Amino acid sequence: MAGVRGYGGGIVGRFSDEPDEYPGVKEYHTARLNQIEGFFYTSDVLRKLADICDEHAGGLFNFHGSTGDIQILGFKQEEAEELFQKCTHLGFDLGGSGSALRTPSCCVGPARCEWATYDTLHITDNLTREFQNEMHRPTFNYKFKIKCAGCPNDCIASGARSDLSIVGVWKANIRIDQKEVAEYAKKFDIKKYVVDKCPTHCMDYTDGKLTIDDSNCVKCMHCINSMPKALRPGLEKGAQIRIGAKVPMVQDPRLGFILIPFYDVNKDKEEDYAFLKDLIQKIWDFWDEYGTNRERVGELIQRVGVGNFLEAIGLDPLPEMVEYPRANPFIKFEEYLVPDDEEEGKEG
Amino acid sequence: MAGVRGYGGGIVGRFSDEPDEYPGVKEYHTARLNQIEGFFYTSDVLRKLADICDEHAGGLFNFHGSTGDIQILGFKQEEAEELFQKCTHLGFDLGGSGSALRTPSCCVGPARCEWATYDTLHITDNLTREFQNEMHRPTFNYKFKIKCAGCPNDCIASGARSDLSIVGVWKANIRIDQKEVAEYAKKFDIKKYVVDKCPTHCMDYTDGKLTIDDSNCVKCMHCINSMPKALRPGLEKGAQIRIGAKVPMVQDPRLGFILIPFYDVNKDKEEDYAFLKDLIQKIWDFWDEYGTNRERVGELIQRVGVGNFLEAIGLDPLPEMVEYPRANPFIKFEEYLVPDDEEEGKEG
Amino acid sequence: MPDVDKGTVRITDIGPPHYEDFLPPIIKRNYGKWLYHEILKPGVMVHVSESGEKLYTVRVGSTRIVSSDFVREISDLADKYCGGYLKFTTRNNLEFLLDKEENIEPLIKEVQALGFPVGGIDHSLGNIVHTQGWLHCHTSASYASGVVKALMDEFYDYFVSDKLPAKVRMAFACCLNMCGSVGASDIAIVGMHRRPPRVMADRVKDLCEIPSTIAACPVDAVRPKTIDGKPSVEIDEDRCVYCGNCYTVCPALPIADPLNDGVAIFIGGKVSNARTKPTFSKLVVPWLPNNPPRWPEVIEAVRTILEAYKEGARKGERVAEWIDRIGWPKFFKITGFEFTKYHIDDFRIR
Amino acid sequence: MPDVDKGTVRITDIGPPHYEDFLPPIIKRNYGKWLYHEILKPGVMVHVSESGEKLYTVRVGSTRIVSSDFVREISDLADKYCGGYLKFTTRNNLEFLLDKEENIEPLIKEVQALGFPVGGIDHSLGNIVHTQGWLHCHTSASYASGVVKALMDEFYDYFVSDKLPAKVRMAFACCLNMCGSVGASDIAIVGMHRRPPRVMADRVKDLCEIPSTIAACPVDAVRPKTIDGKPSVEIDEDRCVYCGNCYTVCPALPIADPLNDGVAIFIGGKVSNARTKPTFSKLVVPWLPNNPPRWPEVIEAVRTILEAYKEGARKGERVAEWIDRIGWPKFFKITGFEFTKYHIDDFRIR
Ligand code: SRM
Ligand code: SRM
Ligand code: SRM
Ligand code: SRM
Ligand code: SF4
Ligand code: SF4
Ligand code: SF4
Ligand code: SF4
Ligand code: SF4
Ligand code: SF4
Ligand code: SF4
Ligand code: SF4
Repeated sequence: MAGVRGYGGGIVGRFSDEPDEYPGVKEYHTARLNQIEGFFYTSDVLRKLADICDEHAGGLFNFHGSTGDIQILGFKQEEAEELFQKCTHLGFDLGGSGSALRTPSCCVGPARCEWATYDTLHITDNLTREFQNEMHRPTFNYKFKIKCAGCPNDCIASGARSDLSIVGVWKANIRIDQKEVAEYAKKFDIKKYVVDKCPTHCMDYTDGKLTIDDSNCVKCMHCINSMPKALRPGLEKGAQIRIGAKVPMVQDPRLGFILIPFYDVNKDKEEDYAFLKDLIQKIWDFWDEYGTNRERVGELIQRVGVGNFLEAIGLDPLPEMVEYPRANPFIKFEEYLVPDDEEEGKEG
Repeated sequence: MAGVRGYGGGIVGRFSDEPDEYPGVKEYHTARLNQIEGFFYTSDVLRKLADICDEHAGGLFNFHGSTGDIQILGFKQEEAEELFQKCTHLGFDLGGSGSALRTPSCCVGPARCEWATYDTLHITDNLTREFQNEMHRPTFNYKFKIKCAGCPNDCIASGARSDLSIVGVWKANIRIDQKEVAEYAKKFDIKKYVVDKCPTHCMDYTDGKLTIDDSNCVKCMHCINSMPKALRPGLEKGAQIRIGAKVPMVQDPRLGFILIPFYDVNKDKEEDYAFLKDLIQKIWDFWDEYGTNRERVGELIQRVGVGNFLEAIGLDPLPEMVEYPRANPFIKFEEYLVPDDEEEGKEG
Repeated sequence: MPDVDKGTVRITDIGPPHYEDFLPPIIKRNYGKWLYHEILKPGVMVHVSESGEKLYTVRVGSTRIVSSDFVREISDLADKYCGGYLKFTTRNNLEFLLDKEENIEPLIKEVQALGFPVGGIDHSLGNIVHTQGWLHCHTSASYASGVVKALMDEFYDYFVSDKLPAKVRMAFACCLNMCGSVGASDIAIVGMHRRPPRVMADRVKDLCEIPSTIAACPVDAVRPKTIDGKPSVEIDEDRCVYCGNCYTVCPALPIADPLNDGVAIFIGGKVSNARTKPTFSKLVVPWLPNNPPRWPEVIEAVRTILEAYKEGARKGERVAEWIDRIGWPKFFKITGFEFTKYHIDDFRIR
Repeated sequence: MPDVDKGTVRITDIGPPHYEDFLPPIIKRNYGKWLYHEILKPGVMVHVSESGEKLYTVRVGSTRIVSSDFVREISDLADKYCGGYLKFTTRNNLEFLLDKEENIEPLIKEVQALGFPVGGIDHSLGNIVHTQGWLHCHTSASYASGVVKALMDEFYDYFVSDKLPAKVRMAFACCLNMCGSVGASDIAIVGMHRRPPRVMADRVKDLCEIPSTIAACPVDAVRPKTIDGKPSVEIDEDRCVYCGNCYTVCPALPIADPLNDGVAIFIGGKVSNARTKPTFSKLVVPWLPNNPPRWPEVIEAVRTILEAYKEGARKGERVAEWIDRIGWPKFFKITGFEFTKYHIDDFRIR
């Protein structure tokens, strides 16, 4: 087996089936190094990583792995410990692998994007530090992924591949600069390319004036994307939390569903994300108690029922959680009236 | 039990739980009389039905039952035979019930509608006569329903509640009368209420001229519905055949899928609907062979797989059959290469 | 009339009377030749043929469950105004077919004098399609005709006018079997049981085939059990979803329960292919009590829906399209209906 | 740099270096204060801050699997033009962040001289996100980097320009595990096995935990079987869907098969919430052979898709939106791809 002392993951072992014929790659392991949030580096630190990689591994990297880690490819188990310690001395730790929390990752967010409604780098860094143990010592039923996108464009593709996806969103009205709208109007047909494409048809452009019925806006970003100089996300910024996305194994691929339509992440930041951490812990506890081996949390929720899951983690059902309410009428009512007192009762 | 000699259905029996307390309704059966196609009647025949109903039943009717039958309510088994024979002498036979073909029904079609692309009354009448035995002597796994709508408006709601749904459709271009378009333009905003609502955005209305890119038209009827004087369905008329719709029991409600995107029903009419009857027979044979008790044909197809079903009834898979192609990658390949000859082989 | 010996032979398998014999002459002449139609006023339309002939239709709301006297009354009107011809619609309305425009108003007066409304065309509330209910069905969780009558009395105005944003198709089914096209209606009201069937243990063996009773249950809640030495079944309360399927197969498992039966409301279904694809109705109110004779709770809920729709939908938007645009969260916000775990579909893995 | 004793102690659980230490000064000053951005030319954009400061980004296509020499080369460029700072993107591109507009062109020249393309912004073909493939993974049915290199050579032009109707996100995963965000890409290429794993009967007991191997199979095709007196498993060929899940759990069930491994193409996925909801990619080509080193069949299929899209989509329409508008039947008609039973989803009851 490949790995380092005290860690249950972070290194993926690979042994050749024909070690005698190919002694050079009889072992060819990969280390996952937790990337720097936002994928920001300095030349200095990169060169030092290159040196470590040359010295202890095959001189090959992935910048980055699909989860987000830096990967160092092609070392032998005997090099593992030194490679690891050199990395830690440079400030890098291992990322996740196996049935553990996987290395969280995020979009560039407020560092270089005007649309981020919260600090994606800060939250990702904070959660990563908080859950070092869950990342390095696999005790889950299966993997668990967290990704943070600053706005509904979801530039980290969190919605399709993270058990917990945090996506920035806002509440107040989209900020409109009519002068800049007029500038864009010179460049393209605003009615055709912006207004007519609004999914809820809540925009209007008449007599050179753009108006938005924000009460019907679903915060899709399209209009803002199209005219970044003229439109800006509304204030009252927060995030949406989705749960349960994953790719095919074992059940089939699925997108997540909205667990919290508006999470006041900027307020929670001031409290060291206490609310979020508590929520994550409750989800893990539930998964730990009811999940089976190799069952992602989304599959578990489907198996036991969304209602039961919500009850367990203490959230109320909301229409935002479903694409649409049920169409099939097989409702498992739990309340009923009892003949004697004609009072509403709960099933035993 | 309630019923008439030689028939396995057409009468739904109802016995009171408390016959002694309510002797008048200790039996209260219902006869389903096959309606006249299009629900056309004369006062003469209606009065005679009223007389039979008064004489042998409770003087109550349903015009009509949800499947389409006339229902005569509230008779005793001892009246059944005479009631039945009086009806047949008037020209009426019983409809379907139980695990049988149910009384087919249709929209008013060419009798009073300008949009019917085929003769809904003729085909429904023809199939009903052809399958008298399948209707009157239940031998199926469960019920089987056929409904015929003259165009995609589906005024008989076939798409949501018939195992086999036939819906008129056309191939050639929608016929446009620009003069009448101009008349409608005086009454409402054609761009807003017609063009912008076309689901495939294949219409254009510029400088008072309406154009349609028929190659992208999905024959939804919206534009025609909105301007019946100006637009007419294209020529080359036919129908779409859908299979598998049903309401909840036992699996859950489902809409059907398109089995035949364009069925040349008007040609088939000249051949006494030989193609359609053959298709129906093949579907029944398959259902008979593989279906279980109380399994609707749509549930069976889902259980055994659409591909296998199509193979059995001799149809090719077509993209029209699915809302979208599969997203999950668990493909059950049947072809593979064999090492020796490197030839494409079929699984044994 | 079909050509069979009406004297002595027992007649079977003749199928329905042939429709051609029941078409009014104007229809026979113009069959398949209609060019266009126009809606003249609520409940009245005209179809114009290639030949130039005009056919006037007056649509009359019917109760569907009708007496033989009603049948005779409408027959008299058909004789008087339509040469003895008349038809019904797929939603159980009655239609008088006139070839003379001047007959429209006198006919309408007589119809109204009989107490029946003229309307139901275009942007109106259509006739409520419904099922047997307590009248004739053993599975029913509610009284079809009763609820429908209460609703139609209340929303009469939407039937006789066309002031809704688009067609609204309302339907009622008295149990989960959902007889009728209720599953895909703009507004669907469905009878709901809330308790498992009671096992009449001593009668199961005589009245039922136990294996098929067990097989009938969609959630495997029915299990074989010997009770007092007799083969019978038991029902797992924790699993049962009160669908009544086992009862359909086995009459010794009655499910009706006056206290706990009621109705649910599903909305946003649609059958036509116009603009958007057909779709089933979705749950908005999981349960309301049976409160005869006027079902005030049901009427209130439907009013809430209709008013929100009338207020919020744009011209031409069916209920489904309206909600599609504004989103379900907004719908629940506007209407104030409570969103519960019952609204989330867990029944089947999907 | 994190504040730990770097001398003697064994360091663990420190987490990543703190990002603040790696942000260029201009970003630190304007963190969270960006006002808008403009795309200046393919691969180059500017972000303008509330403070008026301007940050120029030059996006460079990277191969993701890179050598330490590459790392040193880009570090040199970062030193020369960007004060030693640089970043990667979520799709494995490299970005140079400049505070001086006049550095853009010289930098681009040097980047191109190294053999790397500048582009991938706006209506372009983004960098192909991919996975390990034959390089490092045992489950792989294809060679990630090889196919991606062949594709990017071929469609280079779409990366360095922005002449597609909208962003096209292409991704490659070498097996059904679908590492990466391949499942929701505009164009997804996925390695496919077509034969069940081989059972190395004598090694199962030693290498695998039999119950979890059996449990791993999504279609219950793995069954316990004693072979030559040793506990082992057998695989039901008629059920197996070649997913490799059992192999992941049990290395004695190798699934790779040079003759029958290949790739499938899925399209029309989307992650962003702009205009339409996120959605998974759908199958268009069930299987194409591995044909190294240039995978001509795959390239042809992707070309067909890209050209049909370029031709048919309206400005601003992602692949998913384009097909949504024209319909899948039309898509298959235009492209000539065969529609087979494999395109119909029967795997799960839904
Ligand atoms: C290295 C990496 C691919 C890459 O080249 O980028 C990778 C490689 C492997 N993945 Fe993955 N996965 C990688 C990101 C992903 C992602 C993307 C993501 O995390 O955003 C996914 C899809 C998202 C998800 O989790 O749903 C992903 C979904 C899987 C799955 C399917 C899980 C499922 O629930 O369906 C498996 C199968 C398994 O866990 O047994 C898997 C299993 C594996 C294994 C461990 C297969 C195995 O049994 O050995 C691969 C090891 C390859 C190797 O030799 O290094 N990998 N894997 C990615 C991790 C690098 C990193 O840490 O940055
Ligand atoms: C009379 C009628 C309701 C009405 O008042 O209009 C009716 C009445 C019954 N239906 Fe129905 N169904 C009637 C049309 C329908 C329809 C609508 C249609 O045919 O277009 C449906 C939905 C379409 C479909 O079949 O999917 C329908 C779906 C059911 C089901 C559920 C079937 C399923 O696969 O989910 C059952 C349950 C069963 O078969 O056991 C059912 C069972 C029943 C039974 C036989 C229940 C029973 O076990 O006794 C009802 C007998 C009532 C009685 O006492 O007369 N009835 N039933 C309709 C037939 C009249 C006619 O012949 O014109
Ligand atoms: C008479 C009838 C056919 C029959 O054979 O009985 C009929 C007749 C007409 N339908 Fe219909 N439809 C009839 C049931 C239906 C149904 C089925 C149902 O309600 O169960 C539907 C599907 C409803 C649904 O989608 O849920 C139906 C969806 C339409 C539509 C599509 C409306 C839409 O935009 O979604 C049109 C077109 C329109 O009205 O613009 C239409 C149009 C028409 C026209 C204008 C066709 C014509 O040119 O003659 C007829 C009068 C319109 C009206 O009623 O407003 N008819 N029509 C049925 C009258 C039922 C009733 O008494 O209320
Ligand atoms: C740098 C990066 C974030 C990061 O932290 O690394 C980024 C950066 C930007 N994205 Fe993104 N996106 C990045 C990955 C993504 C992804 C994720 C992915 O591709 O895996 C998505 C989701 C793609 C999808 O839906 O499948 C994504 C969907 C968008 C969209 C929505 C596009 C749409 O109409 O669907 C926009 C808005 C736009 O371009 O109009 C956007 C807009 C932007 C803007 C304009 C934001 C800004 O103001 O700075 C940035 C430059 C645009 C560009 O590349 O054309 N970004 N963007 C990622 C660059 C990846 C790359 O190298 O190609
Ligand atoms: S997800 Fe939003 S905030 Fe983050 S980089 Fe993309 S556009 Fe900017
Ligand atoms: S963000 Fe999307 S939904 Fe909101 S107004 Fe803009 S385009 Fe419309
Ligand atoms: S389905 Fe079409 S043809 Fe039949 S009545 Fe309705 S609109 Fe006319
Ligand atoms: S029938 Fe429907 S799809 Fe075709 S042009 Fe008219 S509105 Fe568009
Ligand atoms: S819906 Fe249920 S209760 Fe009503 S008639 Fe149909 S089977 Fe009977
Ligand atoms: S009522 Fe339905 S769910 Fe309950 S036991 Fe009977 S069949 Fe099963
Ligand atoms: S997609 Fe499959 S083969 Fe490729 S890296 Fe992931 S697990 Fe390995
Ligand atoms: S490859 Fe997948 S489907 Fe086949 S036996 Fe293994 S786990 Fe089952």
